[in-house]
Amino acid sequence: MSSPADVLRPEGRTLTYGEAVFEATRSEMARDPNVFVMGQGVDDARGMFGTTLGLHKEFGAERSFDVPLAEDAMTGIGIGAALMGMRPIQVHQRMDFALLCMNQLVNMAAKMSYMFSGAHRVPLVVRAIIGRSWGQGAQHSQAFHSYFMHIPGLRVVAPTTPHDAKGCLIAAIRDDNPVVMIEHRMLHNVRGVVPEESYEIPYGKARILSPGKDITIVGISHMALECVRAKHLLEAAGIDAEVIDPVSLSPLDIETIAGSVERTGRLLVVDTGWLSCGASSEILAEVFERIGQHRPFVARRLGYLPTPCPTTRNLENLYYPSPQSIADATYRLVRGADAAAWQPGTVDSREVAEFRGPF
Amino acid sequence: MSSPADVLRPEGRTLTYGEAVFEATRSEMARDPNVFVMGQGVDDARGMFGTTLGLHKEFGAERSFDVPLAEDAMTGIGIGAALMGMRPIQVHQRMDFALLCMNQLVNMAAKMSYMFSGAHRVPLVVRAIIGRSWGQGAQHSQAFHSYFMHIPGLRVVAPTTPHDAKGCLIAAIRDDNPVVMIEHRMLHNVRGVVPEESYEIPYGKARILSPGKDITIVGISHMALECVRAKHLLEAAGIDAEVIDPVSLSPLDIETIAGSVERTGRLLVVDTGWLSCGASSEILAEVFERIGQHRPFVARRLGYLPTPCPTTRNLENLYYPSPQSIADATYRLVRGADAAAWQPGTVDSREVAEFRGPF
Amino acid sequence: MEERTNNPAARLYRSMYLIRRVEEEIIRLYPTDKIKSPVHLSIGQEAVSAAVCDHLEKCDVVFGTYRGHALYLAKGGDVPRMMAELYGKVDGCARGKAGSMHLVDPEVNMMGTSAVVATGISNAVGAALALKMQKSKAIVVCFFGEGATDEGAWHESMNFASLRKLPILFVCENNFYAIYSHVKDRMAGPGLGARSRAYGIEAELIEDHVPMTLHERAGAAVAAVRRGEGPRLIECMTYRWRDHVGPTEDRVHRYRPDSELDAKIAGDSLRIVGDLLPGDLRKSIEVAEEKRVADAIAFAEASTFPEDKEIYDHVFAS
Amino acid sequence: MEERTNNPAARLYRSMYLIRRVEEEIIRLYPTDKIKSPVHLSIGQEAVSAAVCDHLEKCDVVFGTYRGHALYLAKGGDVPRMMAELYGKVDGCARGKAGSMHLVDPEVNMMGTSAVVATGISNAVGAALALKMQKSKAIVVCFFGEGATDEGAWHESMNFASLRKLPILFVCENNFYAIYSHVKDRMAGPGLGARSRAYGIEAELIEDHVPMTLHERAGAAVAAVRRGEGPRLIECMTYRWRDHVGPTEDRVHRYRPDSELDAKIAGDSLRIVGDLLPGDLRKSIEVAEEKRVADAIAFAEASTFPEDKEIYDHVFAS
Ligand SMILES: Cc1ncc(C[n+]2csc(CCOP(=O)(O)OP(=O)(O)O)c2C)c(N)n1
Ligand SMILES: Cc1ncc(C[n+]2csc(CCOP(=O)(O)OP(=O)(O)O)c2C)c(N)n1
Ligand SMILES: [Mg+2]
Ligand SMILES: [Mg+2]
Repeated sequence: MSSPADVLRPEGRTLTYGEAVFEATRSEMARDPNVFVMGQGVDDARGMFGTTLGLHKEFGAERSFDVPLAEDAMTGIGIGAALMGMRPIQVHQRMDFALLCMNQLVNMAAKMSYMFSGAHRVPLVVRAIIGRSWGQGAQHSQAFHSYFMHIPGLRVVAPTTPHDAKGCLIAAIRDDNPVVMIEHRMLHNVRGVVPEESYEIPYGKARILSPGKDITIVGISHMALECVRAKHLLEAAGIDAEVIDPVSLSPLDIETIAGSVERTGRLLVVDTGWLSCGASSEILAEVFERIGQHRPFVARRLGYLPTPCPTTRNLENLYYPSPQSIADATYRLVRGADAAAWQPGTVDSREVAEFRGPF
Repeated sequence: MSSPADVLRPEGRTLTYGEAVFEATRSEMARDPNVFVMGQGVDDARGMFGTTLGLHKEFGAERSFDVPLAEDAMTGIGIGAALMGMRPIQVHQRMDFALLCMNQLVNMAAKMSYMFSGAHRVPLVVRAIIGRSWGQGAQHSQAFHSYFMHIPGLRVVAPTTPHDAKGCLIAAIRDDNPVVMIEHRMLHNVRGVVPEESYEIPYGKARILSPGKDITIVGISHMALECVRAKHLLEAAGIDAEVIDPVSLSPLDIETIAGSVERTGRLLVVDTGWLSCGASSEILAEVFERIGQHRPFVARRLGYLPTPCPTTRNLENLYYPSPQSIADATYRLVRGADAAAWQPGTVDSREVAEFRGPF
Repeated sequence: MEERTNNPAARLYRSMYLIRRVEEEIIRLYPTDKIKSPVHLSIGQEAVSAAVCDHLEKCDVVFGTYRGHALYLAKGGDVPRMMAELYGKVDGCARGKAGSMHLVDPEVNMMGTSAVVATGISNAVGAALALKMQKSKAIVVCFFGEGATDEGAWHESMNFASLRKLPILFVCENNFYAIYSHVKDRMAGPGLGARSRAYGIEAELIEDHVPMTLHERAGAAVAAVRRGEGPRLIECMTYRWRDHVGPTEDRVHRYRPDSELDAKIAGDSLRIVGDLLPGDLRKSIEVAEEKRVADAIAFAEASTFPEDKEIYDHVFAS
Repeated sequence: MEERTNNPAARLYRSMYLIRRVEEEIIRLYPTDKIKSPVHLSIGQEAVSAAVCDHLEKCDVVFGTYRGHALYLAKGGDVPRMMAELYGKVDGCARGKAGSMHLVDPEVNMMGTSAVVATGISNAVGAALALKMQKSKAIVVCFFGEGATDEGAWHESMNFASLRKLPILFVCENNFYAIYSHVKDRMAGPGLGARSRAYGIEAELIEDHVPMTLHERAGAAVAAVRRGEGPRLIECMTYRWRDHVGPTEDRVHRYRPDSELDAKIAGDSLRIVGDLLPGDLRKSIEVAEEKRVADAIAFAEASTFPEDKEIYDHVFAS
C-alpha cells in the first residue's frame, strides 16, 4: 500500500472519481442482487453527479430509487433492510444532511452487532458528499467524518484517488458492517488510473502518495491532492515533503503515519474539516502517543478556519486550506518560525478553479 | 480560578449538583421573564432528577413545560423562540437523544449569528445529561460533548462541582449564544459548597482542583471527581498528581492545562466519552502544539473503552474509567512501563456504588 | 402447542399468563439487585402482543421497544435466555450485553428492541421493504407506544411504507402515557386513525375491553397485510399497571388518578380470557407455564457472567 | 406606496413585477459569474409570496427557504442589499456571508432563510410560541415547499403548533417538484389538507389559476390566525419555470414534460394581474420598479468585497 505508483502515474485506463464510484456500484449490483441504491435524486437526470446515472434503468427501479426528503427514516429503512440481508447504499448529496441521520447511524447501526452480541449485522453503506463547490455557504459545505470516527462500530473511509474510491466502495459494500464513505465534491471530476477488474481497498492502510524526507504531511480526502500540490511548491524552497493519504479513517493506519514522522521528525495534518475534536487532533494525538516518548517531533494542524463557511469568494478562499497555505505552514514548520520569509509560488487547483455554478 | 479552596472545602452552604442546577434555573427565571424551560417531563413529579421540580407551579405552565417526543422540532422551536428574544432552556434526560437534534444545533443554532452577520442571535441553552446510572446499556450512556466542541458557534461547558454547575448555567442562560451544558447523571447527587448569591463561571477557565507536581491529570465532568479519588490512591505510591477540571470545553483553557504539563512533564486526560476524535484528543493535540517544541512530556488518554456500552455490571465496570484504572495508568506513566508492579488501593465512588435502579 | 389450531382463548391465555408471571417474578426479584438494568413492564398490556402474535408465523418479523418483554415472549422467544439476559449472564439472548431493553431472538424473528423511542419503526419499514424485494411471504409487525407517534420518524416511516405498499402492520399500544405525560397533552387533532389515513394507511382503533375482539381484529389486519394490501395500522388501547420504569405500582407520582388505575386492574384482561376456559384447561396451562418460569429463573441463576475479554466482542460483525 | 389602501391588484402587480424583474436580472447576470453562489429562482411562483405578504404588517414575522428571493422582496426587504448579498459584497444584507440562500432583513422581520429543507419550520413555530408568550399581536407566516412536508420536522412542528394554538400560518408552495422528483412519488395518501387536519389544523388548497383569488383566500387565512384562532395551513399550487437551481429553463433533464411547463408559462400570473390594471397605472408601476432594480444592481456593483479579517466576525454574538 505504500507505493504511489499505481495511483499517481498515468498508466492504464483512467476514470474520474465519479466514474470510479459508478463503476464500483454497478459492478457490485451486477454481482450481488442484494445491493441497492437509495437517495434523493439517485435516479434523476443528474444521477448524483453521475455516480448513479442510469442504474435504475439497468437494474430496475427497485434497485436504484429516489426517496422522499426523510433522511432519518430512510437511514432507518436502510438499516432495517440490511438486517434482513440486503446491502443498501444510501447517498447524501451533501454531508450536512447526514446530521439528520445521526440517531439512526450512531444509536442503531453502529450498535446492533454489539448490543445483540452478533445476532444482527448491518451491511449498510452511507455515501456522504462534502459539498464545497460554488459559494455553498455555511450549510452545504461541512464535513463530519470525525463524528463517525468517534463511534465504535462504524467504519469510515475517505478515498482521495479514483483508484481508491472504487476499491473502498467495493470493500464497503461487501462489508457486513456499517461503513460511511466520505466523498469530496471537488474530487468527483478528478481523473486517475482505475483497473477494470474488481478489487477491495483494505481498511486501516494509509497510502504514501509521495515519499519525502523533511516532513510528513497527512492530507485527508481532497486535501491529500492539495498537499501533493503543496509538495511541488515546496520543492522550490528545497523542502522534500512526504504526503500521506490515510484513505481509511476508522480504523486508522497510525503505524504508517507515525513511522513516517519517526523518519521526518515533523508532522502537518491537513483536514477538510474543522480542527477541534477532528480527525487532525486524533491523528496528532495518536502519533504522539506512539512515538512521542522516544522521538521528538514538531507538528501542526490545518483545516477549515474556526468559523462557519462564508459564501463570498474571497472569504471562502481563506476558509479552505490551499496549496499555498499548506506550503506556507510546512515551510514554517520545517525552517522554524524565525526563518526568512518565503513566498510559495502559485499553482492551480484545477478542480476548484474550474468549478462553475450553479451548484 | 486556580484555587480549589472554594469548591472543594466544605465551608458554607452545601447543595447537591442537582440542587445547584435547580437554584440557577429558578433564580434566572425570577430575574428574567424571558427565561423558560422545556423538555420531556420537566414538569412531572420527578422534575428532571429534581433540577426542574415545581418550576411550573412557581412560574406558570407557560414557563416550564413538558413537550411531545419531538427532539428535532423542539430544538428548532427553542431556536425560533430565542430568535425572538426569549431564553429557552431545553433539557434532554439522556444526551443520546440529542443526536436527534444535531441538524438544528449544528446547521441552525451554531450558524445563525455568522450566516446573518449578526442580524440574529440564538440565546438557547441545551442541558444534556449523560445517562450512566444502572445498566443503561448502549443507547442511554453516551456522551457527545466532542460533537459540540467540533462546531464553531457553539459553546460547551461541563461543570463537575455543584458550585460550577450553578455558575455555568447562569452564564449560559445570560449568554446570547447557544450553549450546550453537559451534566453527568452521577454528579447530580454529589454535594458541595454553593454560594447563595448569583454568579457566573467564565468560559475558557479551567480549574485546578488539586495541585500536584508529578503529573497533570485532566478529568472531564464526572471523571474529574474520579481523578481526585485516583490522586488519593496515588499518594500511597508517593505520586503527587495535579488534577484539573476544564469546566469549559469550548472555549478550552489550554493555557492552564499546558502550563501544568510544562511543570509536571506528564499528562493524562480522562474523558467521560470515547477517545477517537474526542475531547481527549483535542486536549492532547493542543498541549503538544503549545509546548511540545520546547518541553518534552509523556501523555496518555483514558475514556470509555472503544465499544458500545455493555449492560451487565462486570463489563460495565470495565467500560468506564475508575479511580483504580486512573491510578494505575498514572502510575505507569510516572514510573515508566517497566516499573515494579503496583496495586492501587480501593476507594468507593459513592455516587456510582450507591446508585440503585430502576434508572 | 396443542391449542394452536383449536382454541384461540387458550392460546391467548397461555401467552398472557406467561408474560404476566415472568413480569411478576421480575418484580419479586428486582429488589435483590440481581437485575441491574431498567425494566419497563408490560403488565396490563399483555393482550396486545399476545393477540397480534397469535396470528404470526415464525418467519414473520417483529420489531418492538424497550417495553419488550411481552412481545419477546408472545413471539415465542426463549424464556430462559431472556431471564439470563436480565441477570446479565452469558447465556442471555445477547450474552448480557443487552439487558431488558434490547431483547432479541433471531430464531423466531424477534428483532432486537431499541431504547430510543421510535427508532425501530423505520427499521421495521426497511425490513418490510427487504421482504418485498425478496418476494417473501412473511410480513413485518411493528409495535410502538403512542408516544412514538410524536416523533418525526413515525411520519417519515408511515409515508414511505404507504408509498411502497409494504407488507407491514403498525401496532400502536396506546397506554395513554409517555412516562408521566398524557397523550392528550402531546397529540393534537382527532387522533391516530386520522393521521394514519392521511398517509393512505387504513387504521382501526381497538378498545381494550374484550381481548378476544382484539384478537379477531388483529387477525383481520394481519390477514389484510398478508394478502398484499399494503400497510395497516391498529391502535390498541391498553394500560400499564406499573410505573413507566421499574417494578412499583407507582401511585406516588400522582400523574394518573388512583381510580383510573384501579378500574384498569379491575378489568384485568388476563382474568377475562382465563374465565373463558374450562377450569382444568386453565389449570393445566398455568401449571405448565409456572414451570417454564421457574426453570427460566433457575437457568438464569445458574448461568455465569461473561468473561472480561468479552467486552471487546462483536463491536464489528465478522 | 399609494396603492396600499385602494387597489390590491396594483399592489400585487408591483410586488410580483419586482420579483420577476429582479430574477430576470439574476438570469442575465449569472453567466458573468458575478453571483458566485447557487440561486433558486421563484419565477412562476411570485404570486404566493406577494399575495400572502400583502396581508402582513411589518411586525409580522416570516420564515422562508433557500428559494427565498420572492419572499424577501414581497415582505419589503431592502432590494439593493439583496443584490449586494448575491454579489458577495460587504453592503449585502449579511455582508456577503449568506449569498442567495440565506437572505435576511430584520428591519421587516424577514427572518433568515435556510438551505436545509424544512429546518425553518420549527423555528417559525418557536417564533410563534414567543409571540404568544410575549402577548404580541403579530403573527408568523412560514413558507416551505411541498418537499419539506416529507420531513419529520414538519410533522413535529405541525403537532406542536396545534397543541399550543399558536399564531402561525403555514404556507406550502406546492410546485410539484423537489428538485426533479414529483410530489406523487414522494407523498402517499389523499394530500396535505388531510394531513394538516389530522393535526387539528384547518387547511385549504388554493389552485394557482387566479392570483386575486389566492390573494383573497390568503387574506382570510391571515385574518383567522390574527384573530387568535390558532394555526392554519394553505397549500398554494404553483410552478417554477426555471431549473431547481440555477438560471436555465431546464428542458434538458426531461423530468417534466415540455407541455406542462409551456402551459404554466402561458398562464403567467404576472400577466394576469397586470391585465387587471389600467394601462397607465401598470406602466407607472413598471417604470418605478425598473428603476429600483437598476439602482439595486448599480449599488451591488459599486459595493466592495468584505475585508479578509471579516471572516472571523460574528461567529459568536457579543
Ligand atoms: C427519542 C427518545 N426521547 C425520549 C426518550 C425517553 N423516554 C423513554 S420511554 C418514553 C415514553 C415513550 O412513551 P410511549 O411511546 O407511549 O411508550 P410506553 O413507554 O408508554 O410504552 C420516553 C419519553 C427516549 N427513550 N427516546
Ligand atoms: C434536509 C435536506 N435534504 C435534502 C436537501 C437537498 N434539496 C435541496 S432543495 C430540495 C427540494 C426541496 O423541495 P421543496 O421543499 O418542494 O421546495 P422547492 O425547491 O420546490 O421550492 C432538496 C431535496 C436539502 N437541502 N436539505
Ligand atoms: Mg405510552
Ligand atoms: Mg417543490
